[in-house]
Amino acid sequence: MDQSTFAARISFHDSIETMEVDFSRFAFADAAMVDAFYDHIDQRVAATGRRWYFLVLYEGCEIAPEAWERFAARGKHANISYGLGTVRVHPSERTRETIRSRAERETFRANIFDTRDQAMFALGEMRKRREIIGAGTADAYLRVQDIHLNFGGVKALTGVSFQVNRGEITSIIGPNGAGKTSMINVISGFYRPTRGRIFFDGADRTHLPAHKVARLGFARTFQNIALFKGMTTLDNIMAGRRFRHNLVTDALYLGPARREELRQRAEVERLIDFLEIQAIRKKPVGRLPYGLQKRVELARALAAQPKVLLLDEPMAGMNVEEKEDMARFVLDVNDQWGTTIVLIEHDMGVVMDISNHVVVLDHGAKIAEGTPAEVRADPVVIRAYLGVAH
Amino acid sequence: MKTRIALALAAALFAATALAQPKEQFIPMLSYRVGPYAAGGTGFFGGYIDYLDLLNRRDGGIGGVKLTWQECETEYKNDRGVECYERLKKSGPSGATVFAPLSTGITYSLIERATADKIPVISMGYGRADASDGRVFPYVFPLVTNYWSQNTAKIKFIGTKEGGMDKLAGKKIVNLYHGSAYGKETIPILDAQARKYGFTVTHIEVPHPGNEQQSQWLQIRSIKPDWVILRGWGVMNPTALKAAQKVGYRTERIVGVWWSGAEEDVLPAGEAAKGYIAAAFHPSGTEFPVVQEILKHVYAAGKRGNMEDKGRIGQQYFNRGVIQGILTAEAIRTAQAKFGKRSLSGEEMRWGIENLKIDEKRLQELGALNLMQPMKVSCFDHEGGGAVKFQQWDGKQWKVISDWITSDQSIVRPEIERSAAQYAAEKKLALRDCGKT
Amino acid sequence: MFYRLAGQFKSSYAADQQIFPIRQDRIFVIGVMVCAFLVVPVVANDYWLGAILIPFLILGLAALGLNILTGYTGQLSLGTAGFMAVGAFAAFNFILRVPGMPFLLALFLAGVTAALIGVLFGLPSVRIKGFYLAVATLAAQFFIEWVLTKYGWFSNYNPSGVITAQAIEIAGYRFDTPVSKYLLTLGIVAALALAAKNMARTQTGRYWMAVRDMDLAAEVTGIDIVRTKLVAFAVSSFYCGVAGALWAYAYLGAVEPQAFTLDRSFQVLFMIIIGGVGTVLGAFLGAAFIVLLPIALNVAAHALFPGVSTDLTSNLELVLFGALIVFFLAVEPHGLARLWQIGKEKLRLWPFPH
Amino acid sequence: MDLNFFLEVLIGGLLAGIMYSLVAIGFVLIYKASGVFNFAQGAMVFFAALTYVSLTERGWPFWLALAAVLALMIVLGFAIERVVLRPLVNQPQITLFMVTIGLAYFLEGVAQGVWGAQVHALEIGIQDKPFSVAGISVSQFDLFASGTAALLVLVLGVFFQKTKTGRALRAVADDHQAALSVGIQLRYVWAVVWAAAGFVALVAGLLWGARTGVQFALTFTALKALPVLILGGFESILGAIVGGLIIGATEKLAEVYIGSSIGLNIGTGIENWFPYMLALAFLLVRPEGLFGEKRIERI
Repeated sequence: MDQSTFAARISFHDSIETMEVDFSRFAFADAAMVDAFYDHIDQRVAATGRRWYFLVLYEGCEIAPEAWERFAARGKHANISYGLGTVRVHPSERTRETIRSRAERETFRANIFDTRDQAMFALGEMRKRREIIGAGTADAYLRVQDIHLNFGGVKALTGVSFQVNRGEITSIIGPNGAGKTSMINVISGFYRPTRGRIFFDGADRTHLPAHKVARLGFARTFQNIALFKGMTTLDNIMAGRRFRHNLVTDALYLGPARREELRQRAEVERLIDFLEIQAIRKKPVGRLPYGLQKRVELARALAAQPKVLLLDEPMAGMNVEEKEDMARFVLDVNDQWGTTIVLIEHDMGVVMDISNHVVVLDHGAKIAEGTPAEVRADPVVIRAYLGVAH
Repeated sequence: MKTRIALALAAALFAATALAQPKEQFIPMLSYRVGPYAAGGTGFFGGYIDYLDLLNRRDGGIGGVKLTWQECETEYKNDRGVECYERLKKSGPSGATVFAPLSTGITYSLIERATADKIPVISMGYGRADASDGRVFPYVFPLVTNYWSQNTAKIKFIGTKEGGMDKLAGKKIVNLYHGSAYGKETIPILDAQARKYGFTVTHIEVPHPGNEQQSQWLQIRSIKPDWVILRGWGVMNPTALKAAQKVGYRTERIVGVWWSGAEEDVLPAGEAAKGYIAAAFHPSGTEFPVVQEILKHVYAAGKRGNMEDKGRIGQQYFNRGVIQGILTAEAIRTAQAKFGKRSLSGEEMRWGIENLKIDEKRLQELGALNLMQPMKVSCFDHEGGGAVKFQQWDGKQWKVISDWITSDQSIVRPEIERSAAQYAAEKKLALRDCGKT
Repeated sequence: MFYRLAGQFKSSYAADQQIFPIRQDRIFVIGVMVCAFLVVPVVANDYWLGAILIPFLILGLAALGLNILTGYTGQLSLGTAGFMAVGAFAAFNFILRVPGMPFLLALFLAGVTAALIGVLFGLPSVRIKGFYLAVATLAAQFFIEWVLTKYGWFSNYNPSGVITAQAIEIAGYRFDTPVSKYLLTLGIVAALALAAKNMARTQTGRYWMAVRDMDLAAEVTGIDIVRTKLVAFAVSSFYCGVAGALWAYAYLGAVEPQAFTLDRSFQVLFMIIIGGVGTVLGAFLGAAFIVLLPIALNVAAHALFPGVSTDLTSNLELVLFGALIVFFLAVEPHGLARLWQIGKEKLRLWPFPH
Repeated sequence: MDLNFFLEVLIGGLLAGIMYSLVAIGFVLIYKASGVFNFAQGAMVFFAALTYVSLTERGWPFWLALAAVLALMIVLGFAIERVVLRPLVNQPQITLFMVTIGLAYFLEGVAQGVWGAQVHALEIGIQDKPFSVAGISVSQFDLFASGTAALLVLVLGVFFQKTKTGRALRAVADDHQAALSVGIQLRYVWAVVWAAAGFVALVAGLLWGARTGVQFALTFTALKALPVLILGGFESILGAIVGGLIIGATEKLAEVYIGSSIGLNIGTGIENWFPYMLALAFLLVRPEGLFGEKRIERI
């Protein structure tokens, strides 16, 4: 096996930032061969001095059992070092399983497709999304890794891992008691996981207290509305904004404090316009109807200009019209500000309509994830939802 | 009814510039009849008012001037006391005559106000001990005996019990005091005497309100003192006696102050109080002619006095109130002799108190011989008496067991002058020259 | 008729963010201030000034302090009187021990001292909530009382442990008449009330209320709950400390630690519950109610029951006081400030409520 | 350190703690069933004891007076439910708390207005005299009080376990909504629980009254119960007992040993705040109290 064999199997498509690696009908007989191939790849990429999307063709590829570990390690290294995202075409059944289980463990997306065309299309989508949210990598923006959460003896979450890409709408679904809200609580720092880690933008933030998580750029709404009931709509949203203020200038309300308050007020008014809640500005939120309260809560969360917005059943208890409004707001937020959204929702219709990615939990464990279409078709998910014993 | 309340409110709340009624002398009563100290308040003000009532009914007032009074409930609280003071100070044709709030705290709060308003305050057996120095406190009169005088008399009493003051050396005394400003007040005087006579004194605090004294009495038992001085207040007193019984300490060796020496302080302790000794500047009992007169003129033939419970007439607080009445009335008489038989102003009353002189003969006339001690107040000395009797509880009533025991002014007076001088310095006051008045 | 919002349009956020956005409210407040500063001193006699208005203002200030903690931030405290005591004794010692200490500075430092102590005793609020916290603040109440009684230094070794307030002197002027003391108190209280109102309507106050209404949501909104609570403890104790110092200097003249017992804490708590939790106005309405009611009862009792013994009338006063509190809370649990607000809303619609 | 003395302090403290528990139990009963922190418990103790002692002084026999006061406390319980609690359903806890302070003023005024301000001795036939066990003297009154407390807890236990009303009480304490849905009359239960607290107040009043005399200061017993409550939790009778024992023992030991060891004069009077500090320190470690249930915060 010489370098030219390898070179022939690698091609760069500059226009779509993609490196195509063709493993099809290639046989890795041992670890040394894996190393040789990947050394070559590393070398080639290093010469380009940039990151690439990977399009990997697996059809008929054979990997000797003793080479597996090596193959996995090198692949991972490549991804981390210069990958923007990977799509995989037609691996064998065994490879497919291996990739899936690893993806599950290490929270990356398997992105397995049956034809090269499908893979190319998905790649296009990935690139488009990245363009929307600007620079950066399509690597996990938020990564939840092997989260366990116990209350006394009760296991609320067991080893859940998934990742959320920047600029995407990710939904967490599952039957009642599946651990969805617990998951959101863990992400927002309100519960500390018993085990596991959470990475955000590449940094480990598992142990930050909730208010610091919020300051990193997380905001959320609650399943049972958690507004500040004694305050007006305006004050609720203002409280959601983070700006410098101090006691003494606030008490005097002169100069800087006054200017800052007015500036913030103007910002908040824009949100109020966006969510169409002008009429209830000065009303105490405790007396508002449910649907409006949900909207105010969204406004308060948005006021912080979050990077990641966590929505816990934003449409629960709403009628169809209200749901449509809310879905529109969620999409608008995602569109206009590129905000990454993690969403818990019961209404499958809504979930399928607006999500890029869906994670399914049941009994505290992840049972499936993928695109809405994939999840919908997954027999495990169907079973969980229909409650058939397995 | 409504209009009546409204009128009363208006009258009380707005300046009470009463119509000129020349033959009346108004005496404000800052009483307290609810709360933890109500037992003392009802007794004291009962006796005070009943004595004034006696003078009105029997003599038609003093020198033809009728005595009038109005009560104002202070609940033994400083701020309520100040409000009552302000409300009543201008009542009556010539304003309030004299205040006697029966509360150290209220007394403190009134000192400056009363001085500015030129109305005397009598704090008989409470209040600021250093106000005995009349040069610094012209309007304040801690008449009869102050805390410090009493305390020296108590050590003298203990000395006689031990067989002479020289026998005190090496003795152990525990000062069990209420955890308040009042309770702490005698600590320096006791320490001074301990140095002088060579006994040791241990101060043990009982936190307010003092309804649990387990640990204090266990400590006392382990110290094994020869005497325990009980400087208690309210519920602390019976609890102390009960606790003494519990650890087996003899009540004959406990000497209380006069705030620990009323019937209310021993009755609740029942059997446990038997043999307990307390200081008093007057005895209990109804045998004194003045008390008999009250019963005859105020209560007899279905008439109603101030006391709800007639059984309490002649008890400590009632008799103390009577003495307060006598002092007030005698001061009015003294002032009337100088200024004429008319409504006196506070300033004139002050002169009356400062020149008050009650000798044995006068006590006989008043029917108060043995009830109170002879007194002579002066500009220099606003205490005027200073002697104490000791009485012992026999399970049913107090029995006087000593004659008047005078205080040790060689210890007390310098302390009073030092303390008063410090007050004068803090307030930048000039000392009054007593030669001139 | 006169209380109409019609025709009042806000053309800027600045206008809308004013302290009293409604014109009539502005006029009313200005009217009250003019009346308090100019008319009252002329009209009222010494009794009203010295025995009613001054304690009313001071207790109103203390109630405002407690309202910041309990009403705005939702932290129940029974240690108010303790913090007042700290203020009183601190002011006394600052003036006594620092030569030439100006009165207002001493007052400010007294507040700061109380604030520090308040933060110290507020620390448990990080973990303890509700009634557990309330009872825990009793530790502050009793501990402070004990320390001030136990250590003679605080009262300059006065044998009775009583501090006698020095004369109030500002820029050579001596505040020794009821009128001057009233005006001084009024000025300080008005300034602090304004500051409280400002804090309450800016981000500081929003954080307080957020912690009160839903502390968990506040935390995930990015509010540092611990800091917010401690700030509330500090500001609240500052107000109580200043109130305590004024209590000694402008009202009683001489105080002992026992002037600041648990009863006083309850009294102030009553003021905010009856006046209205979480409003500046409520603190003062409540103070007026609690200060005036017993006095009015006392005066009325003598007129109502002329033949009845004073023993009984005094107890009747207490019974009535208790009963009125129960009655009042049952009828309007949200306090006088709510009644005031309802009254205003009615007035706004009057005479055509629909 | 003298071991005998130490043991006497310890035992005395434990027994004193029982006296605190007696008052605390009254708080617990009401808080458990209706969520009201009843500050009038001290006033109820005073009211019950003063009424009892005034009746006996007027010649009523012991049992009759006891029965009459008990009946009065039951009437009071029902009256409070009807007049005070019912209009205030669903109000914030703090409002209810203040209402009970108003109630305390009311009861204090009524008690002293009707029976007068005089203090009374109360003899219940047990002298507060010591007897010696292995060189340690123990008060027979304290033992009697502890026995009574045990009996009281037993009676309450039987009442809660065996009677229909008692079971209803427990159901309400566990879950108001659920209790309502199975048809338990919440109001009736509240009235009963206030009456039961009245009964506890009577027992506490008699024991405290025998020691300190029956007087206004009985209302202060409530203050002694507060640290016990923080330590033991507001909702557990067992907690009130154990809390009382711990508070009683540690405050006495602290008063005797800590004061002197930190260089203060002995007898420093730290008893008033020490229990609160102790309870506070404890709460910092375990915010739900000794026997309170740990709450998982949900949102």
